[in-house]
Amino acid sequence: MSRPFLPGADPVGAALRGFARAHAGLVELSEDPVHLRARERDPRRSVGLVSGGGSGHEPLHAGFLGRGMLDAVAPGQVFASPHNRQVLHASRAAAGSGGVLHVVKNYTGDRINFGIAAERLRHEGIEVRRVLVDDDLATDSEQTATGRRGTGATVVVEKLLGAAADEGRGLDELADLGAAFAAASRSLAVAARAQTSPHTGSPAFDLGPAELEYGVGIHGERAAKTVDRPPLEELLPRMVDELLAALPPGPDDLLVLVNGLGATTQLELYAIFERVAADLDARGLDIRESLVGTFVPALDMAGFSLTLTRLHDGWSQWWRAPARTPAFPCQDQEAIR
Amino acid sequence: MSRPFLPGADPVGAALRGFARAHAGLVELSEDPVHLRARERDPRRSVGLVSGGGSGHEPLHAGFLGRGMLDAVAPGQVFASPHNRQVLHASRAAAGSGGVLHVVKNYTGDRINFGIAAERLRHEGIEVRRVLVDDDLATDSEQTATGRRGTGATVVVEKLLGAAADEGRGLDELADLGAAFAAASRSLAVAARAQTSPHTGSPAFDLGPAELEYGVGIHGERAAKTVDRPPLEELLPRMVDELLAALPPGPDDLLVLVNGLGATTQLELYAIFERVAADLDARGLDIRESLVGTFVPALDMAGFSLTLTRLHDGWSQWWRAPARTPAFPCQDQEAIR
Amino acid sequence: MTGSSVLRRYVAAVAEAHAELTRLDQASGDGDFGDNLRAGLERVARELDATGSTGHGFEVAGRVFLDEVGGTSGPLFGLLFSEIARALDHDPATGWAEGTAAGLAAIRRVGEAEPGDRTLLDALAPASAELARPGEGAFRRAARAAAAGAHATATMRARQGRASYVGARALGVPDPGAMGIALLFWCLAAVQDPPAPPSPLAHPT
Amino acid sequence: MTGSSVLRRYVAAVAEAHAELTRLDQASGDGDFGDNLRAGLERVARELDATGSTGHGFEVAGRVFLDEVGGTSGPLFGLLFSEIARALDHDPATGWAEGTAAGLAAIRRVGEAEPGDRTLLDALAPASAELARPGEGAFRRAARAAAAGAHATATMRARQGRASYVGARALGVPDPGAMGIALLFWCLAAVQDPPAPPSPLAHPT
Ligand SMILES: Nc1ncnc2c1ncn2[C@@H]1O[C@H](COP(=O)(O)OP(=O)(O)O)[C@@H](O)[C@H]1O
Ligand SMILES: Nc1ncnc2c1ncn2[C@@H]1O[C@H](COP(=O)(O)OP(=O)(O)O)[C@@H](O)[C@H]1O
Ligand SMILES: [Mg+2]
Ligand SMILES: [Mg+2]
Ligand SMILES: [Mg+2]
Ligand SMILES: [Mg+2]
Repeated sequence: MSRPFLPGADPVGAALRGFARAHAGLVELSEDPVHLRARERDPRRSVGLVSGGGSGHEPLHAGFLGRGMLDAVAPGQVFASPHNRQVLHASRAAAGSGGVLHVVKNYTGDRINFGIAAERLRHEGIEVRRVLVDDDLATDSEQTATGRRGTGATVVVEKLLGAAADEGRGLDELADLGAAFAAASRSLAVAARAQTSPHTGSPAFDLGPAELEYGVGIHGERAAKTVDRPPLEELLPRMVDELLAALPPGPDDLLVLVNGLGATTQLELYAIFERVAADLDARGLDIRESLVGTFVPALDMAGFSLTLTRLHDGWSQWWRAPARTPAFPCQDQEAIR
Repeated sequence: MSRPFLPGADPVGAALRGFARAHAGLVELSEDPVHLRARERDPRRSVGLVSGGGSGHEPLHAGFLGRGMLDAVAPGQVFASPHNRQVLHASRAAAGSGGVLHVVKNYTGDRINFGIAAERLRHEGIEVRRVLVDDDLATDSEQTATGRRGTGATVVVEKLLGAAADEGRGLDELADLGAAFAAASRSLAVAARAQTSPHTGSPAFDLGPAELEYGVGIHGERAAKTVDRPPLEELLPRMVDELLAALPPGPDDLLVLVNGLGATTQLELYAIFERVAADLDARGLDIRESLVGTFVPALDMAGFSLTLTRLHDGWSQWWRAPARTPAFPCQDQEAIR
Repeated sequence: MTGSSVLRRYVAAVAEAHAELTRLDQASGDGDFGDNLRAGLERVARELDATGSTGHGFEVAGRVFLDEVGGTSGPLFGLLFSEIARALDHDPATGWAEGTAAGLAAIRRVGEAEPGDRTLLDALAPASAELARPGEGAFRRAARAAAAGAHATATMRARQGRASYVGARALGVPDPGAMGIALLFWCLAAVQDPPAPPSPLAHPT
Repeated sequence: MTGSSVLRRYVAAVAEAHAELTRLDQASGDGDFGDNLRAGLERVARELDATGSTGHGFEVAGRVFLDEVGGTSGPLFGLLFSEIARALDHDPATGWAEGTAAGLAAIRRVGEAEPGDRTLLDALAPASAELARPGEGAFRRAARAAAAGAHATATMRARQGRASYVGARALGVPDPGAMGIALLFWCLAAVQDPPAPPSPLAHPT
């Protein structure tokens, strides 16, 4: 990696050291193998929550370490799965009396490395279960058995699980809840410019000013479709249509996440939210919760993802439960006890 | 404006409506003239804090509305000063028994519009004073009388002032404190890619992959100097050298702000922080506080600014005082009372 | 009332001078000064017509320029008009002198420029000084002083506002804002102390 | 001990097969399988030499492959080695059968692939089945079954792993991971039940 403002040697390591120093009150970094731990957890929590995955999606996951969300994370290199040993150590550090729950975005490498760590943990007598996040609609109908990618909904799952774990729930119950959170969520993403290639300093793929990648993921790959860029007034209802059609039936109460992919301004993200919200109002749906910002980017891609989660009974309250982390916004939450 | 993801008509208005809806628990939007108000303030606060300026720098300023920071803001169009009428209405809404304090970034348009509003407010019997933020080193020695631009330090000034105002301090004292906060702060910014032009969809100015704009502001203009891009290991000490040379003498306790200009990833910002922190350590300076993230961008410019503030007695405690706003991080703060 | 006549006269004078004011702002700025001033005054005239106002009208002018007129100059003129309105209301006899002085002070506070910086202050400050000086023909003296001040800006280098970026390029051409102010005091003299003195545009001092 | 001999034999066999394994992964993947497996085994050999271990050595192999070896296959082999180690420690007589079965189960849980998906499971599953079947010559049967399974992958289309992106392109060439597994059971048979059966690489079934 030689992005303009990353050191050539060990860029992820440098960033993690900087992160740990800036948030020393909240997190702790171990370097061999690389993983981070929250310094504090709710005393009622008996199951440790562990996540991780490739870097380049910050603040995911390390930004969500802390009371009310994750207990430990294992960050890989940019766009590359963490090693199972990182997950193993993160999980050992996080495991509570009730074991450890892995929150895994659906990518083969992540699944395998978390899976191997789980095998090793079980041999050590630590109970492990896994929640697979697979919200990306654009990969719904692939030929291979890999299934939908995990993208923006990961924040939602991590937040809701954190609050549920703080109620002292057990491993199996949390694993089932996590699966339900993921199942009730779908995302769709578009991009107007690729992330800057570390090698050329130019966008990693070309896209004309009137074109749009429709259905991108978070690893900077092209989408399945390149379309003529429709005006926002057409694009957003189309995305909402597809998301609503894909969501399993459930309550009409929604959580809306408008997530920037890296280089998208807050002006854009909030304007998108305003349009989407008006559209959902017109459809008679109820936006109970929302989150707007850059939470799961693909380096500095210019684009956004839209995530809808159907909120079942009690989920809203978990969404609003306090979290004290480097990156999850605290604004609309009750005070930390 | 026709950025890919902004509506063509009234983009700032759409974004503000989206912002107000997403943060309805914290802020309230008025449309004629456009301004936003915090819903809550510390009962001890007697002086209303008002800021504002051109849009395109989000989360500044509206993201810092709320208990512990600003009481009202007046956002202009992209990179354009708000109208004095917006400032007037924002100030009327914010004024407490002790009057209203304007936090103004040093640009002629902002100064004039806040100044006119101040004249009108005084005629209405509302006491007004102004804090001018002028931290940008790159504009230190201009021929004109315009002085240094206001950039990243604005967040610092707004945060510290908010906490001081919550102690019930009076207008003059706060104005003097604000001036001291600004005087103890210097910033310097560089960019590797201009913000995307709304007209062409390409960078607003050209910059080769081996070039760097040295000393940019936050309005997407070119810097005075274009330099061969030095490696980070050279760039950062040079910036730190210049900042330290420019800072008025004072305590060796520093607040370090690494601020993204829009398209710079968190990986980069934290790696920069790590290097700068190590450099300051080596110089025997003490990093007491830090903030890393995208707080005062120039749309989606790829670059960052570095701000150093000398922390005088008691300032650290104001920095750490709770704030409950859409965008100021809550992580390392005590709980909101 | 005299005030309204001054304003009416000013509306007409600016309409006539629009092209010249535009030309001046093109030389040193972005060329919108003529538009800003004319549009603002037309709006004031419409409001005065609509309300059938019989007063001096400067209150309306102040509000319109403060609230609705763009450019750096719009609200600065609004400050001046507001102060004139306040002073005329307070005491019509001393209103012009006091209002101009108060307007000058407000514009200096707000614009943070000094006379000599090539701004409208270079017309307003001498006009205010003449109005404050006791003796006959204060309005004619003020008009002449404003016109002279405006023309003197042609030799000044801007330190404030948009023209400061142009540097020496604007030398030789007077500042548009100063010329707009000179026109106002020319109208004042023409109404209060006819016959009209020579137009500031016509007469390079 | 027999275990260590099996491992030693495996180190040598993989060193010899390195080019062929690389070629297979080039056809269906990114070409690093030969490197991953050889480097891992060499590291195991070095650790065994350094500690002068007299045990079967699979515990070391498990740890090295789980902790240090890259690629998808590295830690999957690590799981298998660890299970074999545990089972041999528990009961050397049934260790290979039980360890292989437990390794197979772990790899299936972790890799979430099925036999038939063109992975190393297509060699490991039949080997495990033969080891579990009572009767003479289990090691030789297992070696043959693994080799046959590995070769059968040449006709399979990958559903998991990197090869799934290649689609039909890899048809005609066996899966490198499966071939690596077949080599392991060939070494086992060669050590436990000599003479060595025909090499899986030499003998396309
Ligand atoms: N700081 C200032 N103080 C007083 N007058 C000023 C100042 N800056 C600019 N002006 C006046 O404003 C005039 C330009 O007005 P206008 O064209 O409406 O503004 P803009 O530069 O925003 O387009 C100048 O000719 C000058 O007289
Ligand atoms: N899900 C899986 N389950 C079992 N084995 C797998 C799986 N995915 C890949 N493999 C095996 O891994 C081998 C490739 O290993 P290697 O080259 O180290 O991995 P990579 O594809 O990461 O470079 C394949 O030939 C296949 O046998
Ligand atoms: Mg102009
Ligand atoms: Mg203008
Ligand atoms: Mg490979
Ligand atoms: Mg590989």
